Amino acid sequence: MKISVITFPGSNCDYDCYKALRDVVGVDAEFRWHKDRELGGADAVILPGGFSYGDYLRAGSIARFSPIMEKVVEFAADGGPVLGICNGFQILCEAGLLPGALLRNEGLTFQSHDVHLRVENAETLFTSGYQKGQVLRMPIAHGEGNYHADTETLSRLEGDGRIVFRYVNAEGETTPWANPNGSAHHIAGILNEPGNVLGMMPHPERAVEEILGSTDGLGIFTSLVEHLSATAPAPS
Amino acid sequence: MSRHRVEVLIRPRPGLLDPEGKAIHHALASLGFQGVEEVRGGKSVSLEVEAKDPAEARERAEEMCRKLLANPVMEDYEIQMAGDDVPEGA
Amino acid sequence: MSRHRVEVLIRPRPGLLDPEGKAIHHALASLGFQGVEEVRGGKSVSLEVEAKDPAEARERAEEMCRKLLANPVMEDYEIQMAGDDVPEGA
Amino acid sequence: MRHQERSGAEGAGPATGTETGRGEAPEPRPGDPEITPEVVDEHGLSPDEYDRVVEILGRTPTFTELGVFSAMWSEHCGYKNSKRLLRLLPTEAPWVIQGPGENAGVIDIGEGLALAFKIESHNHPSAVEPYQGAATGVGGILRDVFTMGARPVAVLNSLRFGDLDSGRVRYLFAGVVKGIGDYGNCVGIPNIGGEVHFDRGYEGNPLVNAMCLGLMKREDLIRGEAEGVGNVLMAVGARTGRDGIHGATFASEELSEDSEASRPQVQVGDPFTEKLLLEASLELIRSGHIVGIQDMGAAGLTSSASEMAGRSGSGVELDTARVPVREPGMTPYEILLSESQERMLVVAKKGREPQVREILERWELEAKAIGAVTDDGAFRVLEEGRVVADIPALPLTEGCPTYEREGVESPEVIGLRETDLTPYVDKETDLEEAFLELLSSPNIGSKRWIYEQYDTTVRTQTVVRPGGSAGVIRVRGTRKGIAATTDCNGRYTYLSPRRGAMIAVAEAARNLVCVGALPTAVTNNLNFGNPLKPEIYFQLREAVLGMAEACRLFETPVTGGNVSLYNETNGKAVYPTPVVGMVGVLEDIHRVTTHHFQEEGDVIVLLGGETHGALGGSEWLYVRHGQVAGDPPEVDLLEERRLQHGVLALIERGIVRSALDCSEGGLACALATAAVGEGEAPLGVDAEVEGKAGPVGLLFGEDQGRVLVSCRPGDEGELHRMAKNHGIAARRLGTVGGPRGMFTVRAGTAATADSIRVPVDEVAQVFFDAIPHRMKVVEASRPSSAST
Ligand SMILES: Nc1ncnc2c1ncn2[C@@H]1O[C@H](COP(=O)(O)OP(=O)(O)O)[C@@H](O)[C@H]1O
Ligand SMILES: [Mg+2]
Repeated sequence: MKISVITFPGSNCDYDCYKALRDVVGVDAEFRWHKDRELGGADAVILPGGFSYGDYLRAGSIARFSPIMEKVVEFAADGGPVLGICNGFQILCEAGLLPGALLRNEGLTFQSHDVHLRVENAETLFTSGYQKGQVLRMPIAHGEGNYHADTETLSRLEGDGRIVFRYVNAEGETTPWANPNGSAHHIAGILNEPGNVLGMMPHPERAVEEILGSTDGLGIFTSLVEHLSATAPAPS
Repeated sequence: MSRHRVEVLIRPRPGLLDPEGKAIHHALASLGFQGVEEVRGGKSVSLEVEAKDPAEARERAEEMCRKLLANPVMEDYEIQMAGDDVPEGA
Repeated sequence: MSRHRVEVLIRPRPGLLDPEGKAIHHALASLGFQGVEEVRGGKSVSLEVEAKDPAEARERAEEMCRKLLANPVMEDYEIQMAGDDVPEGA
Repeated sequence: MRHQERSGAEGAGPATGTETGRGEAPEPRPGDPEITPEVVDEHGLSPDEYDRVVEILGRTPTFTELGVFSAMWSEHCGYKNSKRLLRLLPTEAPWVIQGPGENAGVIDIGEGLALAFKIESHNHPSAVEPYQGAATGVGGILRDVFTMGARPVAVLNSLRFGDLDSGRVRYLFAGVVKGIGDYGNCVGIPNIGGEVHFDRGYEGNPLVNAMCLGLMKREDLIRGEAEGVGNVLMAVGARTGRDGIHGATFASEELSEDSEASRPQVQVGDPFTEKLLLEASLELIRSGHIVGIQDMGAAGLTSSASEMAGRSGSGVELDTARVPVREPGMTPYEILLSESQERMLVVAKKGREPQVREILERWELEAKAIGAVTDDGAFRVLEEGRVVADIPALPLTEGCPTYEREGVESPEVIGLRETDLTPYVDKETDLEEAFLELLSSPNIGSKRWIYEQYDTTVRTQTVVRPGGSAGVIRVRGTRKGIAATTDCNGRYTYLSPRRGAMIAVAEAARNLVCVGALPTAVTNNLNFGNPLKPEIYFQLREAVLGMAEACRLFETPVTGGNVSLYNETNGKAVYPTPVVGMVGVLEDIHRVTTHHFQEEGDVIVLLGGETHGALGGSEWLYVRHGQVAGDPPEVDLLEERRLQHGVLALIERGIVRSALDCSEGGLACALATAAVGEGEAPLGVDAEVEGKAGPVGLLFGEDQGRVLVSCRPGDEGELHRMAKNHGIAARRLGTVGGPRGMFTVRAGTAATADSIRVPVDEVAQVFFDAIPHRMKVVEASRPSSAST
């Protein structure tokens, strides 16, 4: 089993994802350069956080045209699991793999601090290790994380259970103060229709060791790995 | 072929929250500018486009907007070329 | 008194580094748009200004630019009003 | 940019003669202005300095050469007025691998690893354009660190502004914070701390100092040297534009007939390019294809090329026509002095240019050969093959005349220091009101508004984020941690520069031990006014003496730093502000301690010196009476050292559950800070402060040498016993209360008259709202006095 972490020019959480996968989860991971045209037989793909192309124009707008993205789109179409974190989420939206867009934070300032998330759907391949309603704590660090989509899209997301994480307070309530960026419906992470592409603004890879203050992000990676082990073809 | 200067204005779609516009509005008011309304913040990109005539340059710029410069989920764009009239209610 | 729509374009001063323009230029080129030059990224602000006539509205907008909207050490601005001709080499 | 010359070359005997390799004096370049006394003056060179230039060259300089000398002999590069003083600082210790003189200092942290670190100012650019000024400041300090071969792992920043009730100050403050944040966030370097002070003493002149820490394997250390005849000079990274040419030394319209518009002085940062440059540079250094690398920082190509030549004793020759430029028509003068950002000068091994280019291309960057290393000791510049400058490198880089000036203390300051504070103390009638006002001062209240704009967790190594005593990161692959802090109280240094500087060092060290780190080394940033004024030179000399004494005593050698003089507006200087950036090592990261109280029922203890009620230069005096006066707190360095060792020992033993340096705002504010923590679960406090001072002094006095700790009730005996063994006093103040409890502090005896009693939720609210409530007005009022 192998997970590819894509490095775009300006990615800066690629290494953190890689270390979380290899050192903490204990799964094989490798970097893929944005100019690569192959995913190298990866079983899952992570688009990490950072500032691809400096976030110039719009976050993710230039990275989505990177050569490797063609492969990522194909991979996703074939049902391969793709996880986009922060800038990775923005790229997924720009690439049309997820609906909607991420606008500038409502308060106009970069937001870097821990947030609480409520697991809204624990039946996805990324969240099977959590309980529905469980409250997680992990950092955010972004300037453009204000999720926006038209009303119709939002109600479809709601209806299909594709809102995977919502910003809440420590008690699990969606109070206005708990929403750090103005996201519609307190959205922190969403799933595509088939359920194999997840985009989220918070950083689970920064919450995988006690010494970092939280291990609540670990579940996303272990859920994914469990899913991959369960679906892996028997070794021939 | 000749070069044509194109100015692309990119604005948040109407109805979309525009915190930047709000902040500018607020700052103008606190500087004493009264009677200012409908403040919207946006982006602009200016470029020179090689094309056989202005019409073709505009068409190419349109395509750039559709492909890259604007995100239709959140933005509208307007293309201006030298000699255009600035429209009334863009 | 009536309301006048004003569009303000704010651009980095010529000669200043414009990393956004550079990134857009680069992206356009790699999308296959050839023959595009002088790509500059900028801001735009649109507003409606109360004034007795267009001339006064423009004057007020000028003042807003000087005081708030543009930073003179870094940026140039251009004011557009309905009916203006877009200038040749702004 | 550096503190020390390499090897006593300063005042390098008689200037070397004219005979350099080519032996041909450069012809004046057509179009260049003639060298007149006015032109010399505009370049900031005194008649004597100019004579020295002529002596070194054996002829009149060309315009290009004059520009080169003027930049290299500016205060910024040449350290004219500070060099002799800086020599007083201790710079050596067994763990120092690289002291002053390089892009950054480097210390050994064991297990084959080394830590590079440095602080640098961007005060003037930030006053003109806060966002870009601060952003490019961060860019520069990152480059200083990664050009040593180290990967930047953390940044800090030390900021000073006027009072926040001015719109212009809010504009500067907001812009600076955003600039620092946007740049560091984009490159992906976590911020782990810093400091900010607001005081009218910085009204016209904000100070923006940025510090960076980088980690490397010892063997990856590389220095900025141009060695090996025939090796190739390559310009790497961004193209050269006309940015910052004015910034080098002077503002002159004679430079060319271009309009102002075509000669922008503001440097614009591109953190995206920086990130690519960082990765490419580290790869280059490890590749073995290069022998030297240096940032083109202040004075750009001129200083990087000539310093690399100067350090190695060889020479360099380069052709400006080969330098990739952003705009057509740039003159050699402009190319040499441009301060465009995100550029490096690399010395590639002969024949390895293609490999170098290949590495850079992978990171989508340019690398262009622009010259070569020679053996004739000259810094020679050509323009399309024609010599435009030919200067002996060593006298250029090290021969800058240095001065020792007269220093006299200002009578005004003496008067302020000797002010009797009793009348002010007597006027204080409402301690609770005073307490809440202090907490809501942006100098005391939470700095969260700032560091929430900084990515603090990227790189997944941050163990203590900003908000505590010092920032801490873990060192992957070891049990170790690194802690860092910046400190300086400008009011203290204003009232008593020597003592103030000692306090800055002592406080930095205290902050480090509070997280469990052993203070190890120092970088510093000397922010002062015009040194030609005797009262300013006095401050500078005294501050350096104080810093030297304290650093020597704490065994924290100074490995580098930065000097920023002429921080004045309309003849008024900023407070003398010798910022101390200190790093420390934690042997066991799992022993790390934070500043906030942990649990109800824990015992609160004050370690260290007695509370005499030192109110000179205190925040209380400023907030309640608008005064900066009195004698700053006394500092006993030996006691400090004993205290620090004691605190470290207690932390290593795992007895202490929280530790916080007790400084601005006194004990009352320290108790409040420890009680509210990060605001998620504020705990009540029930404490009593005793001592000889009156209630104001007991609660708000800023006596040095005190650390506020807490421990489990069962550990109290052991704590007292260990403290005694270490020869430090330990006084029980009280106990930690419950969540949402009452914050009660009594001054003196149990008499309730002199007490503060506020629900801790209210304490938290006031504390965290200190900056936000002042920044609510969205300010962007344009600076009318942009040029300072
Ligand atoms: N400009 C800043 N950037 C980042 N962190 C800051 C800044 N200013 C203050 N802080 C953080 O806020 C906390 C309190 O700062 P300060 O009051 O100076 O503490 P101390 O008195 O212990 O030095 C520290 O953790 C510090 O790192
Ligand atoms: Mg401090």
